Amino acid sequence: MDSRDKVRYEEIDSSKFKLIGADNKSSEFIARPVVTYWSDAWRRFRANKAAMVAFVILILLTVMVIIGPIISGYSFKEAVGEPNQFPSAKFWFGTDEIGRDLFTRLWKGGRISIFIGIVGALISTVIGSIYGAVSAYAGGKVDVVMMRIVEILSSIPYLLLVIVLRLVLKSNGLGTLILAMTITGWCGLARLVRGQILSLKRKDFIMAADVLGVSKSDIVVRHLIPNTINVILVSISFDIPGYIFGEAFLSYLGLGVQAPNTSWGAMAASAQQVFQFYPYQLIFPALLIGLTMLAFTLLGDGLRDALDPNLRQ
Amino acid sequence: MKKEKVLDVNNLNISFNTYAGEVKAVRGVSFEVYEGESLALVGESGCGKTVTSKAILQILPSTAVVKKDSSINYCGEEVLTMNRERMKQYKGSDVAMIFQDPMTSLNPTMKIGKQIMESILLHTKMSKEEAKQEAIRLLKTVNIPNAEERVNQFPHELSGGMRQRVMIAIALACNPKVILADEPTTALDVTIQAQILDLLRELRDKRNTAVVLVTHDLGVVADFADRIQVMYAGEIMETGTVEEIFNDAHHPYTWALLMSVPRLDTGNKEELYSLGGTPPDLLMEIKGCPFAARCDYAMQICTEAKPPCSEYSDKHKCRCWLAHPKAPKVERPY
Amino acid sequence: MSNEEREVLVELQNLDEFFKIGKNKILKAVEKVSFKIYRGETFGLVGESGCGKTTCGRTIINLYKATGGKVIFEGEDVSKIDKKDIKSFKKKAQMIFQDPYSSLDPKMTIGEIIAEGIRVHFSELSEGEIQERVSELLKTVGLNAEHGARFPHELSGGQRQRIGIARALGVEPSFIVCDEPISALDVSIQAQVVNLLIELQKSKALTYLFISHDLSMVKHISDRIGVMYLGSMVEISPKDKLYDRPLHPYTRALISAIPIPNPAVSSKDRVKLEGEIPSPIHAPEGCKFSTRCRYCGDKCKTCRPELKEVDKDHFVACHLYDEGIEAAIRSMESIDRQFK
Amino acid sequence: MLKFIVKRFLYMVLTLFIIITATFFLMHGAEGDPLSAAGKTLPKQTLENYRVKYGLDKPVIEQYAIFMKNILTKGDFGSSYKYPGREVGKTIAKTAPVSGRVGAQAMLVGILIGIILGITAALNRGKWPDYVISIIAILGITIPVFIMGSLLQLFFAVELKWFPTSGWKHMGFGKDFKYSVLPALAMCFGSIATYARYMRSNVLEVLSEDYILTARAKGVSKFNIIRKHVFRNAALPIITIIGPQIVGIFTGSFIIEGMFSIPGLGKYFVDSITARDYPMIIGTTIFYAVLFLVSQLMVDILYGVADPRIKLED
Amino acid sequence: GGASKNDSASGTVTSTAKNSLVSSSASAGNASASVEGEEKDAEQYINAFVNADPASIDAQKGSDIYGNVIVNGIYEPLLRLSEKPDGMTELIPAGASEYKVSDDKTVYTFTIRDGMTWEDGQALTAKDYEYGIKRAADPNTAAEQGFLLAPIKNFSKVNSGKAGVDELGVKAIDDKTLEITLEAPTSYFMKLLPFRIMFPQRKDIVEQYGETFGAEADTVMGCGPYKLTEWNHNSNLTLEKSDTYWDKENVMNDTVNIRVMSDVNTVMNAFQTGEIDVVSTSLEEWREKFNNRENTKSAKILLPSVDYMTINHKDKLLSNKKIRQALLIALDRKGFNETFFKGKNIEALHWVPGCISCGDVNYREFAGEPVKKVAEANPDPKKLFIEGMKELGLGEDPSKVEINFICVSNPRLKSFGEYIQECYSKVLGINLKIEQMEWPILSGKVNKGDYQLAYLAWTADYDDPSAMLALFTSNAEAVNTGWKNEKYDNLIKDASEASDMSKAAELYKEAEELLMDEAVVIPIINGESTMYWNDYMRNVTLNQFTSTGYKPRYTVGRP
Ligand SMILES: Nc1ncnc2c1ncn2[C@@H]1O[C@H](COP(=O)(O)OP(=O)(O)OP(=O)(O)O)[C@@H](O)[C@H]1O
Ligand SMILES: Nc1ncnc2c1ncn2[C@@H]1O[C@H](COP(=O)(O)OP(=O)(O)OP(=O)(O)O)[C@@H](O)[C@H]1O
Ligand SMILES: [Mg+2]
Ligand SMILES: [Mg+2]
Repeated sequence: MDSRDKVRYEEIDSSKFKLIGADNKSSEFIARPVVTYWSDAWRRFRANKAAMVAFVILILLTVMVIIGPIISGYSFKEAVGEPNQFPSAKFWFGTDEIGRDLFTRLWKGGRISIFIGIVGALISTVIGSIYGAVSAYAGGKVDVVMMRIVEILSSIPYLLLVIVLRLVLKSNGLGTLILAMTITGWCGLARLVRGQILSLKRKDFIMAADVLGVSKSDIVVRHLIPNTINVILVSISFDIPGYIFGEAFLSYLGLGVQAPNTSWGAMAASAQQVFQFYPYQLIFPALLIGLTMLAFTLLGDGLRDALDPNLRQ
Repeated sequence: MKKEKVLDVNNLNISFNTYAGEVKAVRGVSFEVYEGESLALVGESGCGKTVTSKAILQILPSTAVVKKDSSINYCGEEVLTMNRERMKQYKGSDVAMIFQDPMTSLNPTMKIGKQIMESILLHTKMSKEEAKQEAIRLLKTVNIPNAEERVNQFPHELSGGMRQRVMIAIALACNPKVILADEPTTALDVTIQAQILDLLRELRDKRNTAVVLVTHDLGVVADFADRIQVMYAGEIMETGTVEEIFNDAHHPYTWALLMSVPRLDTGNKEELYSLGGTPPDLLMEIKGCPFAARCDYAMQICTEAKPPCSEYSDKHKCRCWLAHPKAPKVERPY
Repeated sequence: MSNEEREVLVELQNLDEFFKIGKNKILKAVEKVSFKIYRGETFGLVGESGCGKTTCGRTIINLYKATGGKVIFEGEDVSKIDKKDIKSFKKKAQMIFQDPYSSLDPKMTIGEIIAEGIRVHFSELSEGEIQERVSELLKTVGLNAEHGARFPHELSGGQRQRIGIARALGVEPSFIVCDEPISALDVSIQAQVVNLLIELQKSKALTYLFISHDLSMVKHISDRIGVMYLGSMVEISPKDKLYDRPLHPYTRALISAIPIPNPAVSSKDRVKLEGEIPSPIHAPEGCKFSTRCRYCGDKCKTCRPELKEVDKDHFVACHLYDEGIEAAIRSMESIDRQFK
Repeated sequence: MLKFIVKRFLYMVLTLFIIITATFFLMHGAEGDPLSAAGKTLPKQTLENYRVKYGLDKPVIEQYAIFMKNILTKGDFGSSYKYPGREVGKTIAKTAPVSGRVGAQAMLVGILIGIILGITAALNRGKWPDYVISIIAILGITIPVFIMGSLLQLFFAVELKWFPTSGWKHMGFGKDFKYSVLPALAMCFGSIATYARYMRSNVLEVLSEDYILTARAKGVSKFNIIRKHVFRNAALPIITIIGPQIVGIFTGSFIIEGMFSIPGLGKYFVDSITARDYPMIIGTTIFYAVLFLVSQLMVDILYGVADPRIKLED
Repeated sequence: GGASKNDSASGTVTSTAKNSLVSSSASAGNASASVEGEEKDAEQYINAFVNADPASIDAQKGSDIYGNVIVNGIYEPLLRLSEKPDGMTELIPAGASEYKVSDDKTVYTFTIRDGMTWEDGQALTAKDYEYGIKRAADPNTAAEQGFLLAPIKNFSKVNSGKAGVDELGVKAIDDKTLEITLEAPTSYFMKLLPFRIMFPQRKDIVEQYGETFGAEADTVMGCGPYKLTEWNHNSNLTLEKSDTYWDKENVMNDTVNIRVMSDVNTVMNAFQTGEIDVVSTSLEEWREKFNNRENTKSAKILLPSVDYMTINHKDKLLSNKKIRQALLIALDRKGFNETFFKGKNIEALHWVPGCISCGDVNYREFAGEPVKKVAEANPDPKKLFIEGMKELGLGEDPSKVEINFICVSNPRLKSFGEYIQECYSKVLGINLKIEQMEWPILSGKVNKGDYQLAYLAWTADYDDPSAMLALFTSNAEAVNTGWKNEKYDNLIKDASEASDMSKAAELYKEAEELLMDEAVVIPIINGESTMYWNDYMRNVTLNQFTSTGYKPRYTVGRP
């Protein structure tokens, strides 16, 4: 206490020294809107620069696959120039092996690729995480049976499975394609999630939820899966390019997009053999696949940061 | 015998950045700790005791901000500006902490023996085998039966109290000069609590270790502490020797605390004294005394200006407007 | 009201709970424990740390499957409750966990954690009503609504513990296992919470199993108290009898070790326990306390004592009382004298 | 533990049986047969002769019975149709170690670099190393192995002449080690990306745990915190991924082995199916399945090792 | 090689091991010829490659082109086909020192060369040849290429198991004399002699190894210029000069290192680093690159293969001749060539590829361009198509027509398909639906007749028009078009039995014109590639029907 303080200390008006007692009401919390988890996460997500960049990339990609095939003015299915032309003012991204405009085809192909990437990743994520979680959480015989099923699905040659699948479904449409892609695609995530949950399920807060009477399915959905969101997000960011390339692989079985339609995976695949000569034919689709993955990776990281309470600031 | 000052905390201000704003968890806390002394930190739950201890050890989470003019001084060295090498030694071997939450503070995938040895190997020149023996010895000193077998168990296989004792063993491992014990005995039964307190007392007396004890158990405080510091809402309200606080407290919050203690002689389930209201929102700037809103003796000045510090003895200080000459005289309610 | 007339809510019959440790080692956390809890009472459970209180509580609530014996809740064996009745059992029986942090889902806000149980059992409530209940509950445990938006790691230890309490109360159960519910709270909040518990008990006829190390608080809140040692029940008694005249040597040590919040009272003349603390893995063959008991006789080392009613409603498991209370006290006093 | 393993072993036998049976019927159900796959359209008589010789004229059920009998009584998986005279068992025994060699090399590099990158990224979350590593991971995924291989060949073999473009000498030890460098490199990029991303994510999670505070309070250095405390707690997903990767080691990569003329097993996996080479399909599937099942068992055991809270349930 | 799936002639994969003939313009052929007085390198080895692992080096059973080059090295056929300085081929004596043909041209008698032995020193006799040929015809062997022996007496009875193998018209009169009797005179029979199914075989060895015979380097026994000393499947093979070979003085090198390289980029990279000596490619981009490469020689090679669309004549729409013709002529082959080969390949306005000879004449030069004739007769393909539609009662709107086109999954073939799709849509206004599938499925569909148009390729097995034209006779059944024509059958039969090659050529020409006029199939493009080799190589044979293999190659000044 320095002397200056002392002066004021002495000077205080004595009227202020009257007992007024506890004022419990004013101590009550002054209502501030209770921020919910999700709005808070959304706020933090927006504050994350990288995630916003990702968001912008995604929006740009979406816009471009919608309007891209129109703005160049070329048809995506007709040869409009010499084959294998390097990018130029006339053909911004060059032309392909039969002289079609790559720019137009890329955006046209992007529609199916982005769709397949996202839908495939979504389906296998939902199935995989729930399957893995249920298996781990139920434990015992259920786990044994469920994991044996995963093992069987993962061990049967995939190619064979798809060949027969196609034969049985008698279709090479989009539905068959997505089914073929996801039929075993979820197994990996199921095993990952199961691994995480095996250790999670012994934690007290799961027991606490159980004691509360929260149903098993709610425990899985509301406690176990959110706590494995980390691996799930990473897995999604791998799944998306995985499915985009996977579609091209399935065209080997006649399951991919049908000519003259195309996809990024198919374009990358057909450019592979000549990439030494026409690198741009490979680079552009690969770049767009990479960009999509980048967007989802950053988005995943951003989401992860946003959903991770420990990082909230 | 003049005791050395080992810790000197000055105007410590710590905030957490949260979405809603700045949670000012610790507001201008100053105190010192002398070697061989036991200082008890008591106070409202959530008043910043743990945060203060963590700040001393420099292990605050990344969302925490230590304000600029804060200072933490260890034996004349400024902790806030220590370099990396010195810091490594400072943690664990100079100052150690017993954490409040023993379950989450132990690595679930490491055998408890290893966790104790880690600290020993880090700060002494012992071999692995010696360290293991030392770990067993430490477990025995904290009264864990079957120490030889327990060293090979994982935290989840121990009961709450055992985990807490493991935490204590870890903190004791390197004979630190200062032990920050954050509620070290809450999960222990009284007999073991007594033994642990004896152990700490012994360290204090024989090795001159300073013990900062955070606890809610005033019985333990009375039994163990030399000095008490009463905190409320991130500020220190009153400090003094045990006798001074128990017998001659001046702050209404201290009074409230002492009154709420259940006694063996209280009647059957009769209502215990308890404070009304809730502590202030730490997000807010608190103008006057933080306790004003819940204080039965609040005056208008209390909500307007921070009370000055009045000294009753060289150790006994209190921040309360009731000490003002113009204030009415009030009787202690018990 | 004599015990015979009161309704038994929970009954433990020779309950065993063993854990497998490493290879072929068995840790007997709870061994042959039997007691009854009557509706509307508070049964205090005290004992050494690690003696199996938590395990006992968790088995009652059916978190652990009993290795042996039975837990009967409202006349039904809890491990055999029908699937469809499980939910109603869980509404009736709740638990406040000992470890406040690890029992809170780190990815959920406090508000959601508390709301979860309400949502399960009061599905008729609207979202707004639930939120209202949540903030009410927060207030009753001395927090404010703002804390509802926080995450567990953003709270102090005591605040976390209060979340656990609020969560259990939210379900409006009729029986709560309180596993050290107030250990991390400051005395003022402790008082607030305990007052709340008592008030609830009075108004809603709640039943508690109150596990705590704070013997003063146990005394304050309980009607009857059980003392455990190394997995076994050593003494059960109405609280006044227990504090006035503890019978078991361990209980005597325990009571005398209660720290008194008065610096003038010296801690020097307490009964100090010495000797080897046995482990629940290799418990002594005879009386489990024999290794640390200053009154230990030959019989104690070989033969495990049974819980016997030696006084009205006062049970103890100790060979000293084989010949009645008076004889036992006399012999103890003579041994005590030797020690001084 | 032993009981657990024995039990799992029994499950394995059952699972394997289902896998074999399913594969058998799937492959017979698939369009095309070994003859239509023969690389050319053949005269009817030739096809007929072929069919009789390999017993393909019999009903599928009968073929299945014969096949199972041969496996169970003689341990005989038969010989390849596409490569007449190559016994399936011997072929796998000969080629798997070669694949194993390259794969192990790739996996070691992949795990090591991946984990280091992942940890680095986590420690620098939101700073440039994090982004750089993300980009590396993305490149690792979006550049097809085939292109990666070609680029490595162009750069290290054609331009710098440090390594041969392709080829394989014995097991590639000693001075022949150089043959395994490029394929292993080309192969490891994908796993680097995978490990790095999973590691990053889990390390971040673990770093916020309370026991890290305890370690910090002990004065444990950052490096040792990572090594002793973070690593094991973050290891679960890595263990999960490593399981199938170990299988991948022995089963090889179709693309890489083709590109680098490596006499590994990878080629047979895809080849046998496109050629409808029935005995080889079954053989490789069994091999794969056994490895996979064993690896899953190992993963389950390792879970318990990495995290003692996970108990083996039997 | 026989007909084959996508990769044999589509131009994506090429190899030295493929049948090829020097085009008339190939003066470069001489560049690799030996020059007198040059100093040979002391160490003589050849670095070669094959595109895929040989399925088997069992001469009779195996059938792939990758194995051909190996078996040619380790066995000694009765006659070998060698390359003349002008690039044409000639038959030279090998296992047989001389041979006689009976007057009715149905009995061939060979005299086995003296002093020939197997690797293990056992004498090589006429019996071994007899055993080898009979083995190929034996249905138990299930030899894929056994059908090439069809001209031999009783072959079809034997091959279908209706007669014992002994009844086949092949007989060793004694150790030195082999007699082969034909069903009827066959003008191209001699050209089959260097082919692997006619190689000699050791009965004891074949029986000793049973199923595994020819599967590994040590489960074969050769009698040729080289011994197979190493075979790492899918990686490499090593041939070493045999010192028991009768003509070992003329084996110019000691070792042939053969790598298995399935990836084009790897092959090209390996060529650039000098790891392999010779490559060939049909991709213009690689050609441009290598044309500027130092110390590299090159020669253009016509491949005896053609890419074509087979038509299912059982299909309602395609059973109409006008529709088929419209499809045949509506295809812009020039544009196709320009787009995919920078105009450097040969548009197939014919069925028989340009490098096939008939007797001493180049058949193609003689026979002209039959597709052009069809085109000239019908100047407007769209009109023709609509006419066809009307005949079928399908209305007049081609845009309502959708034709299914199947091809093997391969990005390049897909591009081909897309080009054709666009072409038909432009010229005819019809929709082509492209469906890609695995080869086994595709070939199954073609066999079953469950298709409309299928993209295939065919490579001639031997150097005669019949290797291409006999495909469509009623009993060939190799490509299931469902088309049968008695006149055509007779033309082919007469041609193969004709004693005069010029007469045969006439008949073949007539047959081919019939084939094209009926638009039985739609030929698209001929195989063609350029071979590059490092200039230290000598005696690189460019003609792929040759069976001299690596024998004459050597190096001068290999770095
Ligand atoms: N990471 C954080 N983010 C935001 N606020 C925090 C954080 N950690 C602690 N707080 C707040 O800081 C205040 C002080 O917390 P601290 O843990 O020091 O309390 P304490 O005195 O130890 O209480 P207790 O006795 O209950 O353990 C509390 O109000 C708490 O809510
Ligand atoms: N999951 C488990 N696995 C193995 N042993 C366990 C497990 N849980 C508890 N134990 C052991 O059981 C015994 C009793 O533990 P419990 O947690 O019930 O004690 P407690 O009476 O609650 O002690 P505290 O007061 O310290 O919390 C201890 O020895 C403990 O080590
Ligand atoms: Mg605290
Ligand atoms: Mg407990």
